[in-house]
Amino acid sequence: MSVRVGVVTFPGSLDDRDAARAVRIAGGEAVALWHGDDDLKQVDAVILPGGFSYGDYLRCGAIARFAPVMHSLIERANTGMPLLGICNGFQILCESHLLPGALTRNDSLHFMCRDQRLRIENTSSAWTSDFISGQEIVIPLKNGEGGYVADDRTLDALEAEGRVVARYLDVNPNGSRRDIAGITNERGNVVGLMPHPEHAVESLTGPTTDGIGFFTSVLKSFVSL
Amino acid sequence: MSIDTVAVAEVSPEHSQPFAELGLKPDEYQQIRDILQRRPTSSELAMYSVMWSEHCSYKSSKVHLRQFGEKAPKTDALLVGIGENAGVVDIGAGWAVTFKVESHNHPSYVEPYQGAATGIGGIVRDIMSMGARPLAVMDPLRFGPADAPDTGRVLPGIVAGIGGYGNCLGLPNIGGEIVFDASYSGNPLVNALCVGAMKHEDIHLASAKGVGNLVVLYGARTGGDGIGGVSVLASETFADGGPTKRPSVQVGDPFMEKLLIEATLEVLQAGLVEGIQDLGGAGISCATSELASNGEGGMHVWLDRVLLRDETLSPEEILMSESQERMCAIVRPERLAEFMERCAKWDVEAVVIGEVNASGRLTVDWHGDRIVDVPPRTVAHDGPVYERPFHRPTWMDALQADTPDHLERPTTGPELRETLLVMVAAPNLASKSWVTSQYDRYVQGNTVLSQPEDAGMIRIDEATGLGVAIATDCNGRFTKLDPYAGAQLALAEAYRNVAASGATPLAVTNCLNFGSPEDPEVMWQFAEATRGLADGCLQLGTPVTGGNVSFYNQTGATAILPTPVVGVLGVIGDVATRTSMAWTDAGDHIYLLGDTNDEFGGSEWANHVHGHLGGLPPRVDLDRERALGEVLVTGSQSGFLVAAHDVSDGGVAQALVEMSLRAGTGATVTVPTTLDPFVFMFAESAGRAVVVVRPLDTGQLIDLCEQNGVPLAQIGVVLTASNLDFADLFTVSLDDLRREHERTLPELFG
Amino acid sequence: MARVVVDVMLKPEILDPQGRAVEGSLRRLGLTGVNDVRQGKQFVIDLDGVVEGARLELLETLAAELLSNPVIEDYKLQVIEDSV
Amino acid sequence: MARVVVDVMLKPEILDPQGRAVEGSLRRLGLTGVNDVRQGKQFVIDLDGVVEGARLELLETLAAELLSNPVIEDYKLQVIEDSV
Ligand SMILES: Nc1ncnc2c1ncn2[C@@H]1O[C@H](COP(=O)(O)OP(=O)(O)O)[C@@H](O)[C@H]1O
Ligand SMILES: [Mg+2]
Repeated sequence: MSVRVGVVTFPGSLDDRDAARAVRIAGGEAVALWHGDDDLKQVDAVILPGGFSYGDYLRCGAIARFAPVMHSLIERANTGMPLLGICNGFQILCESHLLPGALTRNDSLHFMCRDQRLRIENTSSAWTSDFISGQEIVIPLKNGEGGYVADDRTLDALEAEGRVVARYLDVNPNGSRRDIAGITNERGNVVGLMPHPEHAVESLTGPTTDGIGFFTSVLKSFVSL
Repeated sequence: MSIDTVAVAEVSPEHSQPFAELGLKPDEYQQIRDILQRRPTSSELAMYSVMWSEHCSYKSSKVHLRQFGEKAPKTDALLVGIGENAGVVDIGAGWAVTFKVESHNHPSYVEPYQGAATGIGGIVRDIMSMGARPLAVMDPLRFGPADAPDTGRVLPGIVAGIGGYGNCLGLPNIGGEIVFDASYSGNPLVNALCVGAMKHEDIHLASAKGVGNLVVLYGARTGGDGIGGVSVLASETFADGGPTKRPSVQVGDPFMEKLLIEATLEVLQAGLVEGIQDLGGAGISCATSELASNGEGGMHVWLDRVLLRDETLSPEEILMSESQERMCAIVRPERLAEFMERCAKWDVEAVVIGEVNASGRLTVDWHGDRIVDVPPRTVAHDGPVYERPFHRPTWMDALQADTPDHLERPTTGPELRETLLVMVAAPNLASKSWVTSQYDRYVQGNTVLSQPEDAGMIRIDEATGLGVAIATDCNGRFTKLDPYAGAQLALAEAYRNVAASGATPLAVTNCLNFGSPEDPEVMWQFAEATRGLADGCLQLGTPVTGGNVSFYNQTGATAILPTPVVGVLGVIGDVATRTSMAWTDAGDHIYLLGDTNDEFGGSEWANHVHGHLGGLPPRVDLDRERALGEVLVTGSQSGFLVAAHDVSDGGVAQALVEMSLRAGTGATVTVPTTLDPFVFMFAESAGRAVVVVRPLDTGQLIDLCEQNGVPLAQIGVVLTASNLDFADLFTVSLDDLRREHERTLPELFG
Repeated sequence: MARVVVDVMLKPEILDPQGRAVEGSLRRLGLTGVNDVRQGKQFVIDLDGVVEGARLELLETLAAELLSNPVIEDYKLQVIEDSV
Repeated sequence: MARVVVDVMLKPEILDPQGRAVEGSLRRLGLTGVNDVRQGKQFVIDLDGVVEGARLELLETLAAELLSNPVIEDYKLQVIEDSV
């Protein structure tokens, strides 16, 4: 039986169909979840996709945090269900306090779309186990508010506990503290990532196919159980 | 507050009306009185004035635009032609594609961010109104001099607006243009293109059919946006003081538009919609009169049911409001509940504002009073038509006689190297990635090619790989030197760009940006360009499916360069076969297809190095373009073209620089013995492309070119090294080229 | 030492999608009786010396033309001398 | 009728690229003695009735958790009763 990965659609979600496609390409079953419905349809893992939920009008992810689906998600995440937030999804995870810190306006003050080199630094999270530690990958990055900030104590703790999942290489595109591109919670099941692995799963449409590892990681974690 | 009703109008024929303030000529006002057999009410006057404006009625351009239909090449591919919100083209396998380009020039000058943002919003709704899912956008832009202070104000705002709106909608930006020229100072051009796709059975039209069907207005609430002019009327109906202040600028809400897209696609998919129309210029006036005029009967509207953002709006203002993010649907009564449910699911407000009837009239009531009673065709379609006088400008002879032949040319290797470095940094040739990196090109996961490739390409059908490619082009300097040839050169370039990507050119859209039609010399440019484009489309077998005209682009008495932006759409059976402009393997052979002549009239070299514009543009030969296209497409499908790039602005040198920077590896280049090195590098002769093949495949390329009568010459070999070697002349490193090519825009706009 | 606070707000007749979004969430989270929400910007500028004469005039101009977009926004400038 | 104004500002220790960009332009346009510029948000909420008791408490919570992000921002809430 294939692993069921839910992809939540909020009003204003944009990369939801892309995330579902990535799940399928990786060999999983993508299940559409609706923001207004707290039923998680027996999924094994969930992705909060990129986009501009609620127009990102107040603060990115601030309004989405209060959606009915988030109640069930927070509950399940706290009991270990794998949850990946990409871009806007990362912002929602921070706003929901599932992950520490916050994402702020890019220091360039511009929206930035580029093919970004990253180093995978944590290969024990539910979403990165299929990478080799230190592996360098290139996947698209596209955001206007992707600067990761947290106080120094939090940053130190993240680094000490190996919870920085990926770091920017070459250029820091948005002013993220300590070049952080993605982080995980203590348990390793919740991951937030600013760049977009779901746009690097087919050689035809992505700069590489390096992004597929995030999706195969979570699928394999169930097979190996 | 008194309301001007039909009953009042009937008994007060002498009441004087501010038609001139609303832009109507005395004879046009008289024409309205003749149609109605009485004076119009102020609401009717509002409707006619806006629907008969140049922008909505095409009254100055209509007689010329007819050629696009009359000269249209016969093709079965055209499912919906000119006249609808957007044309629809059959691309096979049951799929249809709709695309269109529109201008939002003036609003973008006044308020760059919002003007450009709402330009994207408007064209996206046009595409939706055909029943299609919008798939991608493009943005052909024109600005004043790159270093002018006003360009520094306007450009960043426009780019941020296009990105801000398009990114938030989830539409990848797959291409566009950025051109600087002094003629656009104070009058930038913001053209926006959208492409969408649907299955054949999902094509919808803007027509109100079926007596008893309901007219539903949904989306954003109606506010006082964009009704500056009509406030004249509103103030008439207020006892004193006039209405409260009306915004002069429309503000876009891309989030609402995103919801509108999803809600619209759902109601269309569920079969809940009989006819559909977007609300753009002229708002409810336009939507209701066009729907009714295209339908078979009449329509009645209860205007007081319209949901308002501002309760002080008068009926005239509601009729004319250009509030964004609204759509109008014709729905059968028994499907209304379901329609409303789907809208509610997406938090989109909807309200029934009218009903289709058999009266043959468009009637509008305001709290029980009849304020409009008109034959809808007279508003929407039978507006005035002008045969504006035009004549060839007296200055054309002198302009064409002032050829670039006397301009000083570089001759030695070091001089040519220096010129190359200057040219790749020219604002018109420099890397545009400062702009394009502000646009999301990945969203939807179907973008196969985007900037800096020749054409944008998207996959439509994941199962088969069916896709389309689009390019837009126009060299306004060429069009100034010869509008007929210039329009054909624009067409040829877009056609060539699409072919270079491996797609077969199929159809054309256009946005004709010109100065004032009341100036006979501008009108001549327009007439010539239109004729050139129509003739060209016939010759290339690519019909015009739609487009847009933007007049009055001028500052004072000086018109912009005539700028007929041409968009060509091509189809590709499997996007996996597309050709990129990046070469890959060292040792591969580089060929130049087509003939190079000493042609510098209107060239970027004459413009950038000498500030010169004169002479004749490059000769255009559309049969040769077609033959070149055949080679590019067949070579791509046969799989032996490793890379291809069209040659246009900046000539062969620019093309080679772009290819090597894209690939990250250099080449050694040999100037054909028949050519002067300078002419070889910088001439802008049409009908050319640079292609790359593996050494083993050169025979195939030569055969294919022979079959099609396309001349070719080997001009180089791909290297592993990172420099571009012009044999016996000079060598330049890719690092130097990249630095010069990429620094211009960031230095100007930060 | 002085502090200048400039509040910038969309003109009342201009659509404020952000304000509307906030209004919606305030309602959903149980706030009753909300009539209108508008979202604006606030600039807090800390300056040496006193703010008067030509300097104040310059600040007014900057508030009107740089900090706010006169086409769609209004601004309000307040000087708090001896702040900090 | 009451008006509630909520000012939201990045915490002083958080880098404020917008404020910095504004500071740069103010300087370039001739303003002297600028020490610091910060850019924040302002929400103006018009409400029916009076704002007190549980309603005020709810507003405080919303300001602290919805209108601002406590991780990076501070807020200030002001009630102006009888504002019109
Ligand atoms: N305003 C824009 N928006 C999106 N893409 C753009 C824009 N301007 C230029 N581009 C892209 O940059 C690339 C180079 O532009 P240009 O040199 O004008 O191409 P071409 O020579 O083919 O006309 C093309 O892929 C073009 O689509
Ligand atoms: Mg090109």
